Amino acid sequence: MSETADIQATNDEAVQEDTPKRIPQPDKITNKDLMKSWFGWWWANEVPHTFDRMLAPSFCFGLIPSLKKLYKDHDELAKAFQRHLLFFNTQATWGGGTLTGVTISLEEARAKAMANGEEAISEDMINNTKVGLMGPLAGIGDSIDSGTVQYIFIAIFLPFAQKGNFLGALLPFLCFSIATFIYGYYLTKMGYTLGRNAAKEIMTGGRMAGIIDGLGVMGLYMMGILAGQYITVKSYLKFDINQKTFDVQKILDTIMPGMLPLLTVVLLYLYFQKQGLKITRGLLYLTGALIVLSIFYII
Amino acid sequence: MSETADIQATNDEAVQEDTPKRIPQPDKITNKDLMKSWFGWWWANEVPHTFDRMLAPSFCFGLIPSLKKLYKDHDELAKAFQRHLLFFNTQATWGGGTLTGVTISLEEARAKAMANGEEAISEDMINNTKVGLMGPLAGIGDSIDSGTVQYIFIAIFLPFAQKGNFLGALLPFLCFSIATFIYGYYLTKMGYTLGRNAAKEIMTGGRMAGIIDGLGVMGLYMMGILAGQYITVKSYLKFDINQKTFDVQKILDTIMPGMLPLLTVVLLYLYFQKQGLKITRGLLYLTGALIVLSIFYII
Amino acid sequence: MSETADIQATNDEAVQEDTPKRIPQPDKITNKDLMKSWFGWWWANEVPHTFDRMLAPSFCFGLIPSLKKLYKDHDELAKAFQRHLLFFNTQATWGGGTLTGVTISLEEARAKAMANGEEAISEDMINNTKVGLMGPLAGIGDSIDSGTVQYIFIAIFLPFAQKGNFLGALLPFLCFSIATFIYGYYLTKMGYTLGRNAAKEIMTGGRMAGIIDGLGVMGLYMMGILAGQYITVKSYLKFDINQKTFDVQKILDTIMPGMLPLLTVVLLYLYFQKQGLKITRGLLYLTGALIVLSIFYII
Amino acid sequence: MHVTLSVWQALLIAIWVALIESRILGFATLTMRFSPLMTGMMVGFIMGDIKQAMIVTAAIQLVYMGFVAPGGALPAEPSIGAAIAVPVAILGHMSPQGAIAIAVPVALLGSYLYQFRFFLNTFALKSMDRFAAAGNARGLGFSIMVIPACISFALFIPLIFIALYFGAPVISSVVSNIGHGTIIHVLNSVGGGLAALGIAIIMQVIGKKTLLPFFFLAYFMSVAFAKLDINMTIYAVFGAIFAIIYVMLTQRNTDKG
Amino acid sequence: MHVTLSVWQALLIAIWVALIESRILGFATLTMRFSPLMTGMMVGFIMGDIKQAMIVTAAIQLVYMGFVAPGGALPAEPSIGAAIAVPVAILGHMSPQGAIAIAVPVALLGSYLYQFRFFLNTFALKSMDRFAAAGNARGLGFSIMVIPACISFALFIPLIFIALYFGAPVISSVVSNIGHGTIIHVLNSVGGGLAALGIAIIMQVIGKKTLLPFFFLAYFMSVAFAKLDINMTIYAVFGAIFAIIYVMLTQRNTDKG
Amino acid sequence: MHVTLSVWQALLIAIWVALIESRILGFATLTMRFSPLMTGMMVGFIMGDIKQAMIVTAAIQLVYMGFVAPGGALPAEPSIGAAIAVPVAILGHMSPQGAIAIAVPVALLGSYLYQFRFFLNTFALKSMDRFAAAGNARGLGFSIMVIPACISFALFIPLIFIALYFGAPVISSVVSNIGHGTIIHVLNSVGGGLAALGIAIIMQVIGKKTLLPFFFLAYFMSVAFAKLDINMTIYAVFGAIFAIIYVMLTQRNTDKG
Ligand SMILES: OC[C@H]1O[C@H](O)[C@@H](O)[C@@H](O)[C@@H]1O
Ligand SMILES: OC[C@H]1O[C@H](O)[C@@H](O)[C@@H](O)[C@@H]1O
Ligand SMILES: OC[C@H]1O[C@H](O)[C@@H](O)[C@@H](O)[C@@H]1O
Repeated sequence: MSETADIQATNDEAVQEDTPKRIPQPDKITNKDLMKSWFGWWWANEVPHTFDRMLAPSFCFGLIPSLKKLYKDHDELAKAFQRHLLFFNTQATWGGGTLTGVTISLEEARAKAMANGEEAISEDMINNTKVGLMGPLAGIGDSIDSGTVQYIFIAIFLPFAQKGNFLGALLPFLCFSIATFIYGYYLTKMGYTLGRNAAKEIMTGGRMAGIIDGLGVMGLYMMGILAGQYITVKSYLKFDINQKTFDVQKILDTIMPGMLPLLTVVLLYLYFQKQGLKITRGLLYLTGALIVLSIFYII
Repeated sequence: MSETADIQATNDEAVQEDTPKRIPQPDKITNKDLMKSWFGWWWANEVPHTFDRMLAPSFCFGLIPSLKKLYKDHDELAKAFQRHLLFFNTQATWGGGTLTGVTISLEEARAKAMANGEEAISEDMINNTKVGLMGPLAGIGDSIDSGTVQYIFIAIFLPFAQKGNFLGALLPFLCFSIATFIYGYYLTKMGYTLGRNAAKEIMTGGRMAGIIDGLGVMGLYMMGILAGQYITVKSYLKFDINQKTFDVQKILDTIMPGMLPLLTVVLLYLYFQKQGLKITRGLLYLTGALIVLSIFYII
Repeated sequence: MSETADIQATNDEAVQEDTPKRIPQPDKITNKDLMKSWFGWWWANEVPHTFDRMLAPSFCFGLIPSLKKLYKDHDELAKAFQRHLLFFNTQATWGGGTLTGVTISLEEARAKAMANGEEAISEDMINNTKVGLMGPLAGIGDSIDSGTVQYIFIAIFLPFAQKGNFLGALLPFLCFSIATFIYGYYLTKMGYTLGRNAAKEIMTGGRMAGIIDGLGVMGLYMMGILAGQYITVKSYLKFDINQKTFDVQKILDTIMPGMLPLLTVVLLYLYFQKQGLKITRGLLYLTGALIVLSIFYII
Repeated sequence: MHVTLSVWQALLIAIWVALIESRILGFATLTMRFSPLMTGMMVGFIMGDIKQAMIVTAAIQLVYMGFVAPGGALPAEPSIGAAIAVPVAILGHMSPQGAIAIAVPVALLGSYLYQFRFFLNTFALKSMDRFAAAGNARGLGFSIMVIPACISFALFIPLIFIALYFGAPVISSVVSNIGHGTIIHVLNSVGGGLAALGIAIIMQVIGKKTLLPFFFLAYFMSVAFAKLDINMTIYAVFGAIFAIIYVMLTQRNTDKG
Repeated sequence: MHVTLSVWQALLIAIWVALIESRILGFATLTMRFSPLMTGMMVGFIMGDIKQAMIVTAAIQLVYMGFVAPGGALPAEPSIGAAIAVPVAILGHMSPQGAIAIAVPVALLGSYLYQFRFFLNTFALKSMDRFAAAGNARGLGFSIMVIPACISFALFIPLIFIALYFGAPVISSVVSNIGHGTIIHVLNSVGGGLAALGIAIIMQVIGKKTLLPFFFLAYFMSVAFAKLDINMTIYAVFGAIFAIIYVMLTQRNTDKG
Repeated sequence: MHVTLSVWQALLIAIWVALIESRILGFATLTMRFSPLMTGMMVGFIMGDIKQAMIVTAAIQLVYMGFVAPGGALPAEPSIGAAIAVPVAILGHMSPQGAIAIAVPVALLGSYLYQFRFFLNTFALKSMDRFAAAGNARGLGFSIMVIPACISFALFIPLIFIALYFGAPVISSVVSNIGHGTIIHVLNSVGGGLAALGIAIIMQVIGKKTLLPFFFLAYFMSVAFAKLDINMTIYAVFGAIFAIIYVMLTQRNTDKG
């Protein structure tokens, strides 16, 4: 998890000392608050997308109403806003829904403990939980929502569109939007419940590691499947020696099918591994390389 | 294993105290006794099949000759009969053969210890071993005997039948009956030997857990394969919107092939999980649901 | 690892006591020495192939220049020669390259320690490391070099040959020879570095076991793949009953595809397991059995 | 189509079916019950046309290739199907396809009959318990074997006899009327779904919830690789390998723990 | 080919695209952006020929079946493609195939536009940080939603408007000239490779190097089983099963340890 | 068919074969031995018809695509097959198919010759042991390289020379006589089964019985997925992944233990 720690360190401009001070008692978090936060995140979702913070602002946007109820102390509220503006990226429902719920419950535990003068969950713990889960849940959520649910609805209603009926466009849109909104909300509530139960455990270590590991396995597994199915890099290089045409892609397929897409993703991964998660640069180098190679029909 | 414990509790009308009393020395168990017990189980096998005890009476029937040699004490013999009339179900050779052997060796150890006034294997231990192994071995045995061996013989000789030759019926029958009888007997003997060696281990815990786990993995795995290949539930629902036909089964296949059969078995499993292993009711509800759904061509 | 120990015991005619004596300081091993040893092994490789020592003499041949630099003491040099003439078999680059490197570094550690009067890596430890790694690396190397790299080059240039151009023969030969020579050398250097770092660990146990296990998994896995793809034993037995032809191979395929090749390799494995690794006899029995069975068209 | 059997023929076939369905001939009855072959052969003997009987039965067999009854539920009783369909086909000079059209619905009905036997057998339990408590081995054996056997005979012989002696023409006309109608569809659907019962029972009996992932693994392997037609033995080998590796990986811990 | 749109038509379409590409309608915009359908429908409404618009859009949709944007990188913007191609096709009475030939390169260009939005959004970050540090919830919300939305509108509305009002004829001629030339090839290759970006980002974000074998396992399963066309849900189930078994096997240790 | 080679031609080819089969040119001889190509090329040079030689050899190569010799057993010696078949084919103006018919049985016989070399090499072991015990590096090197090389030369040169100079016509007539008879069948069967030897040896040498499940896993994966034609590299990747996960899962314990 060292790289995520890096990200944090990079973005975290004002390092806060964590001696919990006494603050006013927080208000109770109700289902309505959860709905407000879920809707906030759902709405802002990819509006303020940038390469350096990704979706953190949207996540923070969703939390605003809940944080205001939890931190009556102005300083603590500001600190809470700030910590949720750090780098964050995940998928909207499985990732964002769940983590909205989890984060609110952890913040609630923190606020309560501070109000009672007890030992509170530290900012770091909240961050680590969020950051540890966001990746795996993104992997899972992208495969399910964008990769499966969306196209199932499209596939079902496509014949309408092919006959010129506008329902072929409207129905998949409505089904997808409504279904994801609803289960996203349930995931938020589930996250909140999970978080409440886990708050104690998280403080002591415990099973959380197992859950993060498991989700990590599944997240990486789904990334592997997506990589295998959606990255398409192949060589168009052909050359003639002695009237015989050499098709480089065929040769590569003899050696190992799927080599170039894998190479692409592994090289990028290693680049980020070495240089830190500098996405913009990664994007530029990748685009540059792809352009150069494809101009010469190497790929 | 809580559900099997339930079964036991339900059936176990007379709870016996387990302070082992002194009884006469048992006779030695010979190969002939094993053959008698194996044959008894083989013969009675599914004759007294009921939903609440399943094959327990047949298992008990097979044990009768051996138990009579082990428990010269009339009370102990009666108790032994009673404990082997409790719920029991397994496949005939891999399950029943093996467990006949194992059970006899455990009963022998119990009888000997009681005769010598030593600490004896308790009724519970005998039961738990039997009950822990019967399921996995059923899964394995059904796949091998009924699902594979039987149809291999039938497939081999079917061309005879197709030409009108009665050997096409007689030979697969003879081959299957003789082969299973013979290896069933060897499994009985193997079970007896295993049980002798395991008796001590079983009393102390030990590796038995690993064996049961391993057989459980394999048993459940084979159940998964059988479920995938033999449960056939599909939807015949079709509806027209705007002159376009929607084929529900096709849509389900887009979402996840094999969904309905899995759903069926998982729902039943959960029903038994919640309500206890009430097979008759499960059967009735399932049949009822299937009839209603199929009358309306939903399935 | 008992069987490899057997091999050792069989070949090890002069059992040496291992109390390390004081010997002169060894010369430093340079890259040039590694190249010499790699080349020696590469060159001698299968020249002195026999059934009882396999490629041990070639391995020893490669080590000669390095050992001479390490053991200025005549007795120790002789002992080193002798211990590397024991049974040894592995693939040339992945196995032999790597192990040449590893062995030199272990011998160096031994020689140094003896010169300084410290506790030295024992002959046994050197042997166990070599023997523990040679099998898995052979499995991996054969699949990669002989089974993949070689045929990739051949496949690429075959069209030349088909047009009557001699480059179709020369190019695959050159590519294969040069590529393997180069990466074999790098594997030697890598083995040497690994060995240096591992020398201490090997003496104390440590992670080495994990590496050997992992390579063992992969080696056996590749053997399974090779067995499935290259052993071809099938039954040609057909008999007619009642004008109906029984094709034994088809029946076997109903029972379990791939049965005969597996049987062949498992029987041989068990033979070696019971009788020790008597390769010549295994070869003779196998050939004999295959001849007899095939004369009668049973296979 | 004029279709009749003599009293003796009908009775003999009915007894044969009762022998099988009562399971009184031991585990050997498994394959007699799962497969129509032996029943078809007996019908051929009884009716004096073995050749035709076998040809028809072989066609029926193909429908039931691969049926299993894990945990007790067989979705159809092929032997009952054959007991009715083969005589009708022989007497009516029907094609094997026609025989199948009769055998399938009859076999489905037969499977409910077989399940009904389980209920009736319950009556024998009381006396078993009584004899066991009394330590009476002879009585126990009697109540385990004789009572259920008698129940089955009382159930199957009259029904099959009536179906054959009076019913054969009726059956063939009924069957051709319901054709591919709703009743057949319902029977088929119920048959196809009932296989789930036995599987759920065995899963329950195995009882280790933590091992359920292996059930799902297998289920989806069999779905995903359906096109490859992978042999059941090979799946069993995979199951065994997974079991061994699983135990290897968990036992180490326990050993060390 | 005489192709023109009225000012209002062009403007309405441009606003629609800006609504989607700014994502200001929430997560519901995901499917509007990944799929050309909704945009095609709107164009149909605006141009008064829903039927033809839908038929053309359905053909374009087939090209983009199964696109995903893990970690942010969608290799093409189908909705932008449709926004240009559908009007051109309707006005020019083009075949669906012709419309695809226009939509594909436009969608590729559109994806660079979308990425460009990420850069521009960076300008909003400063004020977010300021409002957050001040604990000003209202200001924070404003800077998160309003500023980026305005940026997107300023970016997309003029560009799409110009492209439609002035560019439609140009576009269709340009597109038919570059035909299957190098530019298209380059755009396609970049699109196909860019999918790697998002995946590498998520792998990085998951961050557990020890779990990478599962990435490779999945990758090579999807390559090796490509011919079997295994459904994504089934792969997800496999992933879940492997995760559960993995945790089971490692947790035991921890529990015992 | 009049088929003769000059003494020099026969001798040169015989020497070439001895160079390869003695392995005296190092590991580079592996591909010379497993593939007929280099030998075919040399024969072409020697006989002055490179083009025809290459065409014939390419056809022979196809028969031996993918041969491996784990643990020492190669089921045929393609280079020996080519050394005999290519000259015969050139002189007799035979079709490539005819050449294959000669090459296959000869290569099978050749593989016994190669195994015979292993026996003969045993004679060199005594002197190796002696020199090693004496710490005599030069003598040791001599006995490892020179003696076995001489043995191989003495074995292969005369035999191949005779076969080519006197035998070519005989061989082609013998081969056409035994045709597809029993001898060929036996040779083929032995060749196909011998591959098991090397594999069993390596399994034995790896020696970890607890890891055998991975052998069976691989074996049945390759059988079950045969129809998918999965590339060997991909299998190797699977093997590596399983190895890593296995070690991960067992090492944790050890670390904790
Ligand atoms: O599944 C175990 C066992 O269950 C029931 O008793 C019957 O269906 C048997 O045929 C089967 O073998
Ligand atoms: O991958 C997680 C997440 O990454 C980015 O934020 C966007 O591409 C989202 O659509 C995606 O869900
Ligand atoms: O299998 C390891 C090794 O065994 C023998 O020595 C030969 O067959 C080699 O070609 C092979 O690489």
